[in-house]
Amino acid sequence: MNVNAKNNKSAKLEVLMDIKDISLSFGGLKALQNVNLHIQKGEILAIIGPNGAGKSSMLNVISGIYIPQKGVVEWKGKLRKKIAPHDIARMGIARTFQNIALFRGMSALENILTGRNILMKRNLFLEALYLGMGRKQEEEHRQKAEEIIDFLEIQSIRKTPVARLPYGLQKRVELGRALALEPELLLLDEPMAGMNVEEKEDMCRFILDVNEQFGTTIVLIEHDMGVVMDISDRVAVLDYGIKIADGTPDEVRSEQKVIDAYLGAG
Amino acid sequence: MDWWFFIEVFVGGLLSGVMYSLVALGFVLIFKASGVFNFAQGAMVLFAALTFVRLLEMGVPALLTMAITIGVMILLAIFIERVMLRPLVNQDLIILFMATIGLNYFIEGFAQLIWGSHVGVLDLGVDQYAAFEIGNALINKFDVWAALIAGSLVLVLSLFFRFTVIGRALRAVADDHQAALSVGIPLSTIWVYVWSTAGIVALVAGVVWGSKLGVQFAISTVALKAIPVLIIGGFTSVPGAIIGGLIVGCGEKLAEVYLGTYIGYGIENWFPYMLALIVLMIRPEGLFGEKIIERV
Amino acid sequence: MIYRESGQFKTTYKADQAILPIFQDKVAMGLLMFFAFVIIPFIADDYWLSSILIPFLALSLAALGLNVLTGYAGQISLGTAAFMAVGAFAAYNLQVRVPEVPFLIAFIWGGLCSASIGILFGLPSLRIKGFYLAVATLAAQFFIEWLLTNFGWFTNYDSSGVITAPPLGIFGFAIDNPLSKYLLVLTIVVLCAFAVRNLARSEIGRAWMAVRDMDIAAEAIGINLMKTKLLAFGVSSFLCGLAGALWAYIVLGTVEPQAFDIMRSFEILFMVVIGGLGSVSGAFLGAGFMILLPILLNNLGSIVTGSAISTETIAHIEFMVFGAFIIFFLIVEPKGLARLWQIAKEKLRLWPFPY
Amino acid sequence: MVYRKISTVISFFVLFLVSASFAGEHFVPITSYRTGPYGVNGAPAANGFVDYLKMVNARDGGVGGVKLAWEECETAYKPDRFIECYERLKNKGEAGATVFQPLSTGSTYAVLDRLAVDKIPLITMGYGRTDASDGSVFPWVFPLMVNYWSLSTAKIKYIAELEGGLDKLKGLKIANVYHDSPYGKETGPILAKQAELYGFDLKGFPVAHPGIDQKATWLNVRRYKPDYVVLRGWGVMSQTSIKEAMRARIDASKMVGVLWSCSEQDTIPPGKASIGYSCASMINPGTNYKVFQDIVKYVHDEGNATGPKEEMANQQMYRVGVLMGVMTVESIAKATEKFGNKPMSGEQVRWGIENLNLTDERLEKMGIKDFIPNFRVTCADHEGSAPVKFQRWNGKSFEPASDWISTDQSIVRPMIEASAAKYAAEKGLSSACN
Repeated sequence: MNVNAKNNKSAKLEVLMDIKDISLSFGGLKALQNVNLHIQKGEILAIIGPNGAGKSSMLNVISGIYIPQKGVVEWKGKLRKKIAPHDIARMGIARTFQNIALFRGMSALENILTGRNILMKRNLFLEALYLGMGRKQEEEHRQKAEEIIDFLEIQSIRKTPVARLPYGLQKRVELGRALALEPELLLLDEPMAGMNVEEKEDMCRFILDVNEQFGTTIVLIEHDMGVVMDISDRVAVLDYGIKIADGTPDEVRSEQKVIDAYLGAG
Repeated sequence: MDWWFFIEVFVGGLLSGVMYSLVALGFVLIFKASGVFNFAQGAMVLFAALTFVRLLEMGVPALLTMAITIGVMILLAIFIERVMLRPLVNQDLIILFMATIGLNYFIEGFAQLIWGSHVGVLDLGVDQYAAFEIGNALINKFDVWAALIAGSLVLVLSLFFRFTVIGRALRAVADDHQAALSVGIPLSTIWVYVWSTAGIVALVAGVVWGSKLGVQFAISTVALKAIPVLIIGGFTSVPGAIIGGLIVGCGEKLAEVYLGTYIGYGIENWFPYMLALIVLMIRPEGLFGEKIIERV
Repeated sequence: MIYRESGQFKTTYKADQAILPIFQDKVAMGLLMFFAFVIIPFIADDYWLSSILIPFLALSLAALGLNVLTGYAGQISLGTAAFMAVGAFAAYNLQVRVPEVPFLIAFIWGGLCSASIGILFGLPSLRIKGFYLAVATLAAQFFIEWLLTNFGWFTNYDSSGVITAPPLGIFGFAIDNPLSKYLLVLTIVVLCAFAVRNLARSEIGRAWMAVRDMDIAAEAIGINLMKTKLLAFGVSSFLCGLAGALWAYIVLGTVEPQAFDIMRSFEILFMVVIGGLGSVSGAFLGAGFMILLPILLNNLGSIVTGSAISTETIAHIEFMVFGAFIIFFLIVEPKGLARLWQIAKEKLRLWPFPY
Repeated sequence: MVYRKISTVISFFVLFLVSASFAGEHFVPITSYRTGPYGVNGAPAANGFVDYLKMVNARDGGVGGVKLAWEECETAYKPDRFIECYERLKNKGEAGATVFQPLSTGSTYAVLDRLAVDKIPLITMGYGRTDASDGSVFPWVFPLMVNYWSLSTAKIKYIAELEGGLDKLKGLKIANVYHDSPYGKETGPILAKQAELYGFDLKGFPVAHPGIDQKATWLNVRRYKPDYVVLRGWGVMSQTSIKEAMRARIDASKMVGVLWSCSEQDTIPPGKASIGYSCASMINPGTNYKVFQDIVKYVHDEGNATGPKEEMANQQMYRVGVLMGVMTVESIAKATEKFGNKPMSGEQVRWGIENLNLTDERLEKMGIKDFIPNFRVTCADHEGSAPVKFQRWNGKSFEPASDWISTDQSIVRPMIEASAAKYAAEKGLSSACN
């Protein structure tokens, strides 16, 4: 089913983000060098590479946390300026973290609801009185949150404090929280790290469904080559901060540089 | 303006600054080794001083008293490690901070419960009132003497850190706990060492402050003076505590004398904190501290 | 009353989001309110009203305020008493300068002044955390105390630097006896408690907790740390200011700046820690504990007057017990008495079956 | 464990509610502070107070055949704690509490409004709200013997005595080092008034609580180069001031302390610095008065003293405590004269205090002749404006430094009446005397 899905997607080539010839370095260390990368609307793009290849740096450039010293980033055809971290989400970019960054003091539901905060209006008095809009929006967004909960099949753990959940479920809740923002672009930082096979399969399914049902563009970093090749429409390979390959899984798989890099690294 | 008077204020400030450092040292030791901000340091000063003076009142010879008190402080350290630190070992540092506030109250109550709260007079045979006269400026001998004690204590501590096994272990711990274990000393032991050392520093501070103010409940409040010292000097630096103390001492005295005339006296209660606040905004790790990695 | 959730199915999310979803809790709260508003006025004598219940309520409000800041938004403060002082003195001065202002307006004005000062001293929280922030709030504590002591204007140039609350009255009905004062304080405190509870379960509350639990993630999902933290400081100080006004006007009547010294700040921090961080009921439980314990020990002392235990000893023991409890709760149950109560409820819910 | 805690709480309250029911006794509430920053002063005072009551019970079997009963309540010098104690004790005993003595200015202010409602008098000897001396406005408050302002006039007179005449005050520089609290500030106005009256120069130097670090303050004092220093300290502040004064080369003989900077806690720790330091007092130093011999005989020798025996000799605050006891008992005694030998109520004791007349014969009978001066309370004058004794510390003990110096009511009284009138206007009170 993915195949034809991919085809008709790759038919319309609308570029969501275009990263042009960027370089990023911390002090002496060159994290990224003259990297070009474009993200097409609706695709699943995987960024892979051995450790220290600059994957996370790349993700942070995309999310706007890092500002490259050289090169430009265009978002929907417009040049993206430096923005406050909390405005990234408002641009429609959501992310999950490599090591889970849930709000441990809250239940699964609350975590997901917090993701909706960005879509809510703030009114101290109405919220304090729990009246009018203050109440209405809580109930509306509860509705939305429940949809996500159903989608991720975590109804049973709704009210459980996330700290008590097993790893796999925590990852799922975190995905839910990101989805709650209704982002255009979803960044997943090693969504399957440290999962067992079943958990991985579930996660793959969710990623694909998100992409299918909500048409969300997804950029993910992943070590597990197998998984990456299965689910992604396009794969970009980084090695020592340089992009050495970019194309469909099959193209990349056959790319000599990639093989060397991985053998070298492995 | 009267420059001799200015000198007197300035030097007076420096000397009382050293007294603050003396208290601040205790904080630094513990923070260095465990990242814990020990709010109870003031109470430890009180406890040590009370123990010391009451034993003297019972007619115990001075040296023996000193030995016993040190012993008591070590016991206290062990007690604290067992009862409070061990259960909280992996807790958020802010929790530990609040725990030490509780500890502060506990020790204050305990100290006065067993030793009583009447003022203890501590005479170290140093004339508190003699002073050097430089021009028209009076420099109090006792303060100078106290400064010397503080100075030598700092020296001893830095040597201790540099050259003894425990000292090295402590510095290792400061970097990270794994490293400490690799030195071959269990964390709990190290904490006992640190808190004991801090207890002994508290004793010295208590004796000096006590002989200056009389040993009584109020000396536990000198801890509040030490906090801005730490912020300014940096929590992790022994010399920082000294410099911080000097800055606070001078700053508050000069402010009190020269600013106070215009905006009203009593500035010295908040001035150090405002100073600390400014430092925090510009350089959160303090002038000498190591950079703070998001720990608290 | 048996505590059972089973059989209560929420058919709408609306119902599930009610302030007290569980039926028994609704009933319990109703009974509690009934008791506080109707029964107590009949059974409590002046002693209980004016020296236990009223101070208890006033301090609960302060604890509630601190809990917003420390419990929900995770920003520690040692300047609570200073913010109370601002509230008290602001309210007083408004009424001195503009005599016709009714006291309720004055109270709110006090709260607002306190809120703005709180926000001002909250600014450092954008750069510093943990006890570094505590130091910033200590600065507030000492500075404000000095300000109020040092400048006669704040006390209307009273020769001994104290403020005396003007008599309270509402709609021509004088509030001068313990009972009416109690009812007034109770009403204010209950309203505030419900407001905080509502905030806590709304968008703002989640933002606060998000900042507390994981600020990086909070930013990543679009929460503005600065606004959220400062809002917490504002709301917190507002409540503290209000509590301060109550303390000055109703508990003491005549008050000096020293009544809001650092010891008070610690006292309130203890209430929050013992009662439970991040819970409304915790503020009340903590305050109750902190108020009752000294009185209890004190009575314990006077029962065996002089003979066995001197009041001196008692007071020292009091210090030790406080300290011990702080440590105990931080070790055993950081969420304090409120959490213990919750656990008790969960047990009750499953009773008699252990699982 | 929660439940167990709650149950213990309840059981304790029940216990204390049933426990203290003092049938057929004069009930004396004792609100003391043995702890906190001022515990060092509060503890001996409380001991003196209690010992005196014990003595009266043992020697005379109470007052008018009715035993004295008392209950002590720790306030830690905090107004809110005092209110709690006040509310708890005010209805104890068959006829309720007789009279309170807070021994704290802050606490005095805190209960001012409650007294009239509860019909309980307050004795604030040498402290409290000064203008309460005007009995027509403050019928329930008695700043017996001497209030802050009267004391201040005596102090200036004493300084004049040292200088050799009031006219010598002209051009003197007097520094007022005071505790930065209501207590400390209270004498500001009167001193200013006297400064303009006698033409001496006055400068105030506040010391923030608790006052353990006063270096900067005394640098300022030193810069001011005063001829005399009036020390208005309390608790640990006083001794520190005396030390710092010497450090700043200000001679102790040029320092005059007030009532509350006049105890051994203040003069012993500084050692030689306090030799020659003199301070005001309501009482004569020393213990060779009958009352103390009786306390030794009936209390200490019986082995049921509250504190250590030495206290009596080496604790001024103990002797002040005894004085507090004396006043309470004497007021009750006076009341029984009118209302008969039964437990006295607060209202009745109020009458007793208002009609106190301590003549020499009376003092003789009470065994405190010359321990305190004689004075007389009236409805209008709740102070009785007794003269003040100045004491000098000789390194071992206090000794008289002056005769009984009378206060200057011609200055104080108008100010008191003005201030009281202002208060009466605010509260809409009418004169209680006629």
